[in-house]
Amino acid sequence: MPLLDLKHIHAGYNDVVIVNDVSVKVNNGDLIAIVGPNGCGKSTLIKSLLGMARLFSGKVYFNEDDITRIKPWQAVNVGLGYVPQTNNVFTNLTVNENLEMGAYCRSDKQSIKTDINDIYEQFPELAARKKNRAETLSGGERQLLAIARALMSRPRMLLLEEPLAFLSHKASMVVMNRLLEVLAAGTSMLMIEQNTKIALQNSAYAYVLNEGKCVIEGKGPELWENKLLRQRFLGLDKEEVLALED
Amino acid sequence: MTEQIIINSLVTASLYLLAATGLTLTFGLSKFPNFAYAEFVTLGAFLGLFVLRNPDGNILFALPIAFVGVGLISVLSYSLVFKNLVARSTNLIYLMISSIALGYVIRHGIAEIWGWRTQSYQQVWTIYRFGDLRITTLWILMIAAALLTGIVLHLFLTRSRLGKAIRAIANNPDLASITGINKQKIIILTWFFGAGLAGMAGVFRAAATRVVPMLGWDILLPMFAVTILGGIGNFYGLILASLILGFAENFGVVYLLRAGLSTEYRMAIAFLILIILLIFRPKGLAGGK
Amino acid sequence: MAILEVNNVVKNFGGLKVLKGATLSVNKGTIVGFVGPNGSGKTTLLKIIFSLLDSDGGSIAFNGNDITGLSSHKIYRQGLSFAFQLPRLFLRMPVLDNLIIAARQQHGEGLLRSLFARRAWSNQEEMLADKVFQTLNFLELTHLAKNNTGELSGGQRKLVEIGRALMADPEMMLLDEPAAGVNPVLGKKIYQKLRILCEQGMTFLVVEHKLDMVLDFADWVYMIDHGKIMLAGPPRDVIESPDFYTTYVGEKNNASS
Amino acid sequence: MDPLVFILDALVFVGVFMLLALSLNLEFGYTGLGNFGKVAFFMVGAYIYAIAIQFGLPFYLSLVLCALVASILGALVSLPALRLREDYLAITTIAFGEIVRIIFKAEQSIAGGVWGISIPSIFRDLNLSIRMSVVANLLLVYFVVIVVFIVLQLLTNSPYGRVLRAIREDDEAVSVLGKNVIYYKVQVFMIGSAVAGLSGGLYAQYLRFIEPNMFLPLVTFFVWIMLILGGSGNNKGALVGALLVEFISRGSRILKDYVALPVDAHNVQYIMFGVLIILIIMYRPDGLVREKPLKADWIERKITHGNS
Repeated sequence: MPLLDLKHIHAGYNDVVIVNDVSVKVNNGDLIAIVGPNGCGKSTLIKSLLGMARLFSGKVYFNEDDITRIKPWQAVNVGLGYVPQTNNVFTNLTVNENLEMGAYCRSDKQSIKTDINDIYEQFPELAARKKNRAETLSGGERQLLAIARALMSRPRMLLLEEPLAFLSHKASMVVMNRLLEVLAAGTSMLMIEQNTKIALQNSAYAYVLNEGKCVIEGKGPELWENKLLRQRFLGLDKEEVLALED
Repeated sequence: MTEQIIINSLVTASLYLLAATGLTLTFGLSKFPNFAYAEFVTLGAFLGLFVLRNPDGNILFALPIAFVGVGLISVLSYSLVFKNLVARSTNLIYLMISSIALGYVIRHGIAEIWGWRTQSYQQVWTIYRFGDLRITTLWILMIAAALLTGIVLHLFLTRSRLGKAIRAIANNPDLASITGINKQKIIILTWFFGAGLAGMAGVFRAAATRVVPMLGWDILLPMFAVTILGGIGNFYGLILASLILGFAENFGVVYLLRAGLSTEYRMAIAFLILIILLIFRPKGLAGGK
Repeated sequence: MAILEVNNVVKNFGGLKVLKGATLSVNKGTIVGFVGPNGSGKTTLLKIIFSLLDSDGGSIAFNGNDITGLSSHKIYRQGLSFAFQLPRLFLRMPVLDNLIIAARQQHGEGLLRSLFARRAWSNQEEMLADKVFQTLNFLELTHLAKNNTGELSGGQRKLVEIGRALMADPEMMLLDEPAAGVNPVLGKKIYQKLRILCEQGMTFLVVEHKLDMVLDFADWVYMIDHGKIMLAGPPRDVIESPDFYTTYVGEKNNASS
Repeated sequence: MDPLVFILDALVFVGVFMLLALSLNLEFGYTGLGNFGKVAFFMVGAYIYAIAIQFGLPFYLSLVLCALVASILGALVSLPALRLREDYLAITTIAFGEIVRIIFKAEQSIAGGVWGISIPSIFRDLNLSIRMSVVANLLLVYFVVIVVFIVLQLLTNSPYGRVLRAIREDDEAVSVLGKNVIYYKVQVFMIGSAVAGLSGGLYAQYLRFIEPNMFLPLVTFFVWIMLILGGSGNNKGALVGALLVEFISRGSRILKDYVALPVDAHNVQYIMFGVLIILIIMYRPDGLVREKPLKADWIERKITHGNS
């Protein structure tokens, strides 16, 4: 059984359907990527399963429980940690307080402390900035903090929304390596990302969305080599691609 | 003489701090200015009167009773009126009008129970003299209450889980939601404690002056001035702003007298600072978020 | 001849450098496509050109006049118009009013003339109403003319937003993804209309991520990444460039860090 | 009291408040500007009238002066205030109203300070009976109401009014369409303040005595109740609201005089208004008379033509 199972999702905002019949499976311990151009519906897909966008139809199963149409604040309790793309840290709280907020739904004070210390070992960049307000962090550090904050709820799975956007090459490498360490430690991940190369090369399986539909799926690295991807991804007509390849 | 003005300024600052703490915190959380805070202060004053009329009445009983009573009225008003309006994303101006309307309901409710005539706590405060300087027990009590509030709230906001959650919601409500914070519970808590402090401010104000149904309204503008001056939702800014306004008003009055102007203009000082600030630093002293 | 010249524009949001010195120019009577990955600064630059955001450096000239920091309404009067990506319509007003309000130099919009020159402006309004119906016919929205825009679906609202920009008869238009959220056939029709207007001398700077549209309709393309213009040229040259593909799918190179 | 005079007197007050409600409707109902200091312009009108009459100015010129001074004041307040967020605008205007009152209260030399100021009636030389004097005032007030109503109807049902409504919906989008939003807002504030000033002048002329405590923030609140109850965004709604609120409030005062109530009718009245306004905002925010789309016959003709 997959850990997360999205079945035939139709989602959007108000009365506009943006995601059209998309199904995604995430197996325990895997990193699954969803890629696609601007406006293809990848963010809407993630938001719809967290109750932040409108889910018209489809089913969401997590750990075999039906969690279709949960409310945003219930997600942490079922074991989903969400890292939004922007505004993903509490800027007026210190780094340490941000981590504490991440553990808001937990009551085991002692183990929260241990977990925070573990996070600092794992993310030395954050340890150095413990007492600083999050607004003083750089883009890469903020992203790390957002991920660390989500980890503080001890999620079984992380939902990552373009974790590498706005980051320099160096910073995206740091963030991605950290993510891989977290993955290796047993947290599954569903990641949507523009940085297709990094996303595909590191994912067990990937889905390519275009205009709200899944146009191609497969093993990440294989997909990266696939010539069809290029055509699908850029949304070009076949002739155009052929012309380009001449 | 200057020492006396400094003491007076601290007393004024303490009053504003107590009265406006809830205003700034709920403004930060619920994103609208609650004009009924004027009446929360008034209600506190009258609950104090109720206690102090009793032969055994003592201001130390009056304070907690005003705190709890006003806090409960505030929570009630939130659950009956503002919760629904906020949920329906009512336009900001209508929210403000509703809070003004609520203010009238409370003010005239108070007048119906206790009457419009001017009343007084009829308490005698011991006066300590240090040379020319005079300090009353009431003033000491006020400054102590403000200090205590400052310290307790500082510890609460920085050390406790709920306090941090309040700051988190004010900073980024959506993110707070996905970290599993139950917003309603925390908003209600803030409405309770904030209004409770305003109720205590009412007791102090009444003890220092007199008890009338317009008592709260008379300090509403300075309350808004310190709220905006300190930056909405910013408790530390509020402390600083209360001090600034306390000093500006008390020293200002001296200059007003010297210039031969009416002391009625005391309130205009708060207003003037507010206007200048809004024009030059619309986000408050703490500024640019 | 360049009608719009953007020179070395810089923009920071907090510590984030969104634009790091963007420079581009648009020739009169052309459609210029503006492409780049999410968050690369396309919309930000468009908004800065139209003074909806202040820049932190650089200059912008329109028709040879410096318009850096000029208020939006003054820029509009110089003959530049702007359409938002997410429609910003007046939802409690009918579609008709949403369009007619966008016309330039209306007599009835002045305080005194609205009262004392009724004949003049009601005649003008009749002419403008004609134009509104032409636009609505083109957008296939005529039947909704009297409905409040609040009752319209997302796609229909997008069309009204485009129609509003067309009502202005500007010399040049800044469009932020004009075909996003409408069906592909209509999207293509919108571009065909732009092409016709272009041949009549109008100029367009269009943020677009549908590359087929760019290939079919643009005369020139700028690609922006990490706040800098990385590529410029005719659409085919740009899209065929190996740098284009790597950047567009987000494969980053060290040069951009 | 003569019952006829009582009703006529109430109608004069209704007229005065109709002007205030119309002026707030232009600012808030059409343009979305929350002016919480309406009473300040009303008060300035009243005092300017009193002072002008004392200087021997004819009453019509005094009224014009009321409007003029109030509108200049409106411009001065709006220039800094309109750049603010709407909650700040509300607080600033409310504070402005209080300050104006403090000035009139503190400065005895301007107009009697707390003691107030008396104003001679303009109908003094006609030797009218009480009844006829009220009728004369009634005619004067409603003449002004009708003129103002017509002007505002024309204004709000023109392209000018369309821009105002658009500003209410989204002022940034309006500036993108080439309109100078600040310019419009200042104009609206000036017109609204002029009407409020006019209303104050008429009020002073009718009462023949004014003092600072007549201009509590309560007056502003009453105007808001009238507008929200009647229906903001519709000039007729403003008129209906003024009529209803004034008569409810008169009614409760009669009740107080003629019926022995266990409670103070004055308090009950305000509690009732407070609850009423909250209920309206909760359940019928459009008010009694709903907003209508721009009246535009020239476009109507096009539509029938266009569909045929």
